[in-house]
Amino acid sequence: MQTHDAKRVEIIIEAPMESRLTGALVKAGVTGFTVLPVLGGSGRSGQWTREGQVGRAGMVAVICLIRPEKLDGLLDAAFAVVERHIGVVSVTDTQVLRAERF
Amino acid sequence: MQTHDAKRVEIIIEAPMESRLTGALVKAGVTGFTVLPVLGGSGRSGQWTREGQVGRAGMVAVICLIRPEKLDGLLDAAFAVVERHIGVVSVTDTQVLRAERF
Amino acid sequence: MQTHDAKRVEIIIEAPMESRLTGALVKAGVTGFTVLPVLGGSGRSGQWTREGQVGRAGMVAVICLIRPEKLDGLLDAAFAVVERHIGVVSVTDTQVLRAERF
Amino acid sequence: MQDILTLAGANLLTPMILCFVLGLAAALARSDLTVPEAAAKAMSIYLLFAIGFKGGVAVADHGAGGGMIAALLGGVVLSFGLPFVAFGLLAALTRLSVLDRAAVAAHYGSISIVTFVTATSVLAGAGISSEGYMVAVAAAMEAPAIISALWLVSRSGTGARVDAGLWREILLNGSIVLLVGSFVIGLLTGAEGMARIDAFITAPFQGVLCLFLLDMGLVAGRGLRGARGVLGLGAVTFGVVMPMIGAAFGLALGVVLGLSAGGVALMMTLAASASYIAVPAAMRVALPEANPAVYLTLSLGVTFPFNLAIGIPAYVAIAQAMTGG
Amino acid sequence: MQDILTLAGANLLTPMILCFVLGLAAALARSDLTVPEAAAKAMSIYLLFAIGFKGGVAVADHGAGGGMIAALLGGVVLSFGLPFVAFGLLAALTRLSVLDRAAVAAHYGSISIVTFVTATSVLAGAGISSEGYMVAVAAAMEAPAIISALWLVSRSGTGARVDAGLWREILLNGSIVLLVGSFVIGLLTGAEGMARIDAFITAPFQGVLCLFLLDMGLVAGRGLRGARGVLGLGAVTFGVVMPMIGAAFGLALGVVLGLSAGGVALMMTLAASASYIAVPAAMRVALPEANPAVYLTLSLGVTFPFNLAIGIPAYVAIAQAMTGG
Amino acid sequence: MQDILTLAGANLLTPMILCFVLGLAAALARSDLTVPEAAAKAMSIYLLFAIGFKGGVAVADHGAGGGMIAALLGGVVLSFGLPFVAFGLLAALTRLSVLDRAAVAAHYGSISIVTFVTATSVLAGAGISSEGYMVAVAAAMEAPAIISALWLVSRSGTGARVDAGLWREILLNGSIVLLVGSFVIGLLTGAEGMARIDAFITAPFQGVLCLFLLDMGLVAGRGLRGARGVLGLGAVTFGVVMPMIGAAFGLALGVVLGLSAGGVALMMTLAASASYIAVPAAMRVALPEANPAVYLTLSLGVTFPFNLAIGIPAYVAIAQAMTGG
Ligand SMILES: Nc1ncnc2c1ncn2[C@@H]1O[C@H](COP(=O)(O)O)[C@@H](O)[C@H]1O
Ligand SMILES: Nc1ncnc2c1ncn2[C@@H]1O[C@H](COP(=O)(O)O)[C@@H](O)[C@H]1O
Ligand SMILES: Nc1ncnc2c1ncn2[C@@H]1O[C@H](COP(=O)(O)O)[C@@H](O)[C@H]1O
Ligand code: NA
Ligand code: NA
Ligand code: NA
Repeated sequence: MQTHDAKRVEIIIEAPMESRLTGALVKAGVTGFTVLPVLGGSGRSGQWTREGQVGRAGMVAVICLIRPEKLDGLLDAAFAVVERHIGVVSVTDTQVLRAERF
Repeated sequence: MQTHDAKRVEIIIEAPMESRLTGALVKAGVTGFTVLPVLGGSGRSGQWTREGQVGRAGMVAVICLIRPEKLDGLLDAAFAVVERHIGVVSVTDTQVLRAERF
Repeated sequence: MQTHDAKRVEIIIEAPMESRLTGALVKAGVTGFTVLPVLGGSGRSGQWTREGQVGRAGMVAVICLIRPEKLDGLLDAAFAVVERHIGVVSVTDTQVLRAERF
Repeated sequence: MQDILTLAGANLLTPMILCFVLGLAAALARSDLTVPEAAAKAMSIYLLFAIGFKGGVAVADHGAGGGMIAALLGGVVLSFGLPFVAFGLLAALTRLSVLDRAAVAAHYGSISIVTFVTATSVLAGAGISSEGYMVAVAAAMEAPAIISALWLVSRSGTGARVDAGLWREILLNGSIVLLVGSFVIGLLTGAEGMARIDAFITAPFQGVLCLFLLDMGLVAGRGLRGARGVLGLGAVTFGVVMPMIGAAFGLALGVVLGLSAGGVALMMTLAASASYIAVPAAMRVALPEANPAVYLTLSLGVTFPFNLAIGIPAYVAIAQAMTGG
Repeated sequence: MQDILTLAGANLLTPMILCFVLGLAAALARSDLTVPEAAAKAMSIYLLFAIGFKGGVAVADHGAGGGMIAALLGGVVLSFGLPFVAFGLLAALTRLSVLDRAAVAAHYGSISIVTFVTATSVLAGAGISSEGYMVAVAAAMEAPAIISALWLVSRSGTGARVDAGLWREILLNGSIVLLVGSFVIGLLTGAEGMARIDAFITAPFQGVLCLFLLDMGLVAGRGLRGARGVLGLGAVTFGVVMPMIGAAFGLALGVVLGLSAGGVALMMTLAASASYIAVPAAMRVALPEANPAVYLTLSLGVTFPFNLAIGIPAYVAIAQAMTGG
Repeated sequence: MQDILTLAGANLLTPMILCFVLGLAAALARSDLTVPEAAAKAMSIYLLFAIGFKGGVAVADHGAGGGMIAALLGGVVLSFGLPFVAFGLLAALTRLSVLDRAAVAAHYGSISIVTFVTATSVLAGAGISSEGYMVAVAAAMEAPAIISALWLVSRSGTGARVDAGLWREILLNGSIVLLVGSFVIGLLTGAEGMARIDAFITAPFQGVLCLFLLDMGLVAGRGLRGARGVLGLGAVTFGVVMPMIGAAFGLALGVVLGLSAGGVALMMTLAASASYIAVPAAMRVALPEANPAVYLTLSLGVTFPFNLAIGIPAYVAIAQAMTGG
């Protein structure tokens, strides 16, 4: 099956920042992304879990599949949002089906 | 630690299609997969969120780790299901422990 | 944007083993990880779903981004925990922003 | 007319309607108020179980009186037939594609159980009784419209995707199984069963309905925000006119069947309401190319609030006038 | 005997049992009816809290009467002992490995709190009172069986994985903590505390139990579907015979302890029931090589419905006959 | 004094407080007892809705008596002002950075709705009535403190991140919208609306509050375990002294406004309580560099239990003494 080069960007970010991040992505022309829930985790700021939380506590994982040439725009947009915040950003080489969708 | 080449296929698909996709995978001999919940997302068909939804709304992410030689069979089976549907498929090179499990 | 080589380790493991796995990771000096919920899946031990379950049933996905040189320590620690258990471990090459965080 | 307006006014000021309005307003104002998915599903399970069980107990107490089979058949025929009306009306009013028209038609032939539940609680508030088996009629009316819609599509040459699995999913979908199942449980355990769980399914019912309608308002509001521009004037007109047409059919059927005032009002409500849970899922499988924004926005964003605020009180008043009840 | 059958018949037609049957049927028919995980967990928290609190209040009101310590000790001894019986019986009836037999034995020595809760609600329905501290006995019987099972495994040379963390997890597992905690809260706040939250924990109790059993039926049915062929005739026989043996031990203990009719019935129920929450999690950690499909299917798919439909009414009738209560 | 201690003793032995203690103990002992996120959110929606609705109905029944506007204004002024007191006190007692001090100050100027809810249920238990519009005052006091805190930060030259979106989020955050919305719904539907949903929002209220406080205890306990060493003696002292200072301001305001004994107690409670839902989310956006472990542990781990166990009964007793009520 025909596949095409793409990048998979995974951004783990605080839940209160989610709408700002996706807003910045849309502004940068990235309209395709998927948000996964996160149960808990650990980092330099300690360990946490979502269980029993009431507010917009915790983090979410935002996954974007994009064409390689759009990567820099995405990272710039994302970085402006996550810069001062906890969380991580990773970029992986991948292949996608149906390239016309990206 | 000894690792082995494998492919990580990630299929983000509408929840009502989940059982059809996993059924097709099983038929194609792919019996190992994991289904992750998805909170929301955005694509050509607009933005959505799972919050407050009652029906089988929304999407799920299905992750399959497989031996490279089985990739084509999997993609053919998956593509037959997702073809007319919204959602995305990506394939990433990866390494797995305990190759005998795949 | 400046990115740095890293490894993305994804461990899908039974929920009752989660705290043992993260404990082992912390002991091995891996303090950054994220735990994602898993809805269901299928493997050599059959198909399962989280729906309607009451106990600590089911599995979780633990994701660690680490510097390449720390990979072996992590895998040894993780393997000691998952060894006798069902579940899968995969390792993918990736790039991260803000390398100082890892 | 005066009566209808008074009833509508009274209806508008119930906590239920106001909760829906609150949810709608919060979503349109982009508040971050949300109801967790699991809580919304749990409330819908509670409402379906309670309404089904109560219906079963009512039949066990008063008997179905022979009218149940006829009402079931009538409801099924209505659900089969209404999509054709809707399909034609959409052709007249909108420029939607055949696929989109068929998908929308399936929703309007089927029913919205929450609209039904709200109508029962309006009836209860007004002290009007109704046939317990109307719950079974509601369940029977969920699926037939889907068949009509798929037939409309296949006739036009576009391929719908219907496999054996889909039929099972439609006929055994969660809300039908729960509604019918709890109806049967109510039927089998009768007043004795009711005595055991009355405090759970009766007293808190309207309160749970309030919070559920709050969530429906939130979901509808988010849908409307996201779907700006999806619906033209013609489609919106359809979303208001079609429930009236459906209600007229329901009225005729109810009167022919000789239902009580409450029963006629419920039959009108069923015919007037549009599915937003079972049918959308079936359409995603069978007609993936149809645009969900169109049918969801129409059903949940236009017709549901119309029925809630204006439709139900009108149906109740008309049913009373027509049956002398 | 006649009495038992009548009681069983009456029991079978309660909303609780029928909800379980509905869930089972829906899952076996592959309906997409599901209860969200969070809702199921919330209901189990509610049931544990309510049953624990009520038990504590009952002890606060009537006093433990000196029998509590003896009953706790008796229950612990039973939970330690029953796994040996189960282990032997499994060797006679099945070809399961030592590991699997030990894992199953741990489940049958431990208890199922939902079976216990259902029994209390059957007793309440029949107007039979019981010792409030039986809740504490239930909590005390959760863990000891695990120790016996691990000892059985270690004796056979296969290594079980038991670390300090596991003991803490077993002894402080959520259901024990909640049960004991709410029992103590009920004990401390007594009738006054009860007056404050009565409307929450008493009136809706049976209704919540219905929905919870619906979910249990769904989970059990999915398990049975997935485990076709896992259990042979011998294992299924075990799943029916073992609860009877357990109940006999429970009967003997209850009579020796001089419990009331209700107390004896609950002791029989505890001994007859098999864990499906706490012990499975412990087994996944300690005996990962044991096959969960075997112990979960036996416990939830065979013994739980047996106790629900046949066991509990029989235990109640026998307990009444033996105590003259 | 004797009275306060008696009241405190009685208060400590309510199911609510004991549930919080149970949760705290379970988390500190590292039990795996947890309440699902969705269940916790559903309970908070229920509590907010019920408390808001009841407040609205009370105003509809008895009228606001002209005092509502003054109380709202007074509450807003207090919420604006308290952060300055807190900021100064933190400077005196701790070595926290300006950012951390400002973030903590925002929490203490704002309010904790669960503390408020618990106070209303203590008042209800003691048969003391209060102004229904205090719910609206609570909503009005959520946000102003954030503005003061951000001003304190901007004055010190460190940049806070405040965009238009943040203001919308703060003013339209879920709990404010639900509280104000249900207050208005109660106001509009009055006694008639209450009659419809009374059984849902009144009878089970205290029971739900128990389970919610159990969850709060679990979350607080996990926070305390994770934050060992984060708070020095000075910070802990602040967490106990600041609510007393706040309560004193609340007392003065309540007396000046001429509130009833119950109203004064609630105003004291509001002023004494510290936010742990709305403000933390706002701080993560506006002041991401401030340490959440500091403000969450102080608010939820120190001040919340202090108010629950000691504060509220004291505020009630003092309010009664000062108003002669
Ligand atoms: N190395 C990592 N791998 C995966 N997730 C991480 C990593 N570091 C941090 N995270 C996630 O990001 C959150 C905040 O991290 P930190 O900023 O280091 O406190 C953590 O709680 C994790 O959920
Ligand atoms: N480029 C992308 N990266 C990640 N997820 C995507 C992407 N495009 C679409 N999706 C997901 O697939 C869903 C449907 O996409 P679409 O078919 O483009 O409307 C979206 O709501 C997202 O959850
Ligand atoms: N090849 C695979 N790809 C993705 N997930 C898998 C795979 N194999 C197993 N899993 C996950 O691990 C669980 C246990 O697998 P197993 O040990 O094969 O029964 C499954 O239920 C899946 O959630
Ligand atoms: Na209809
Ligand atoms: Na047992
Ligand atoms: Na305050």
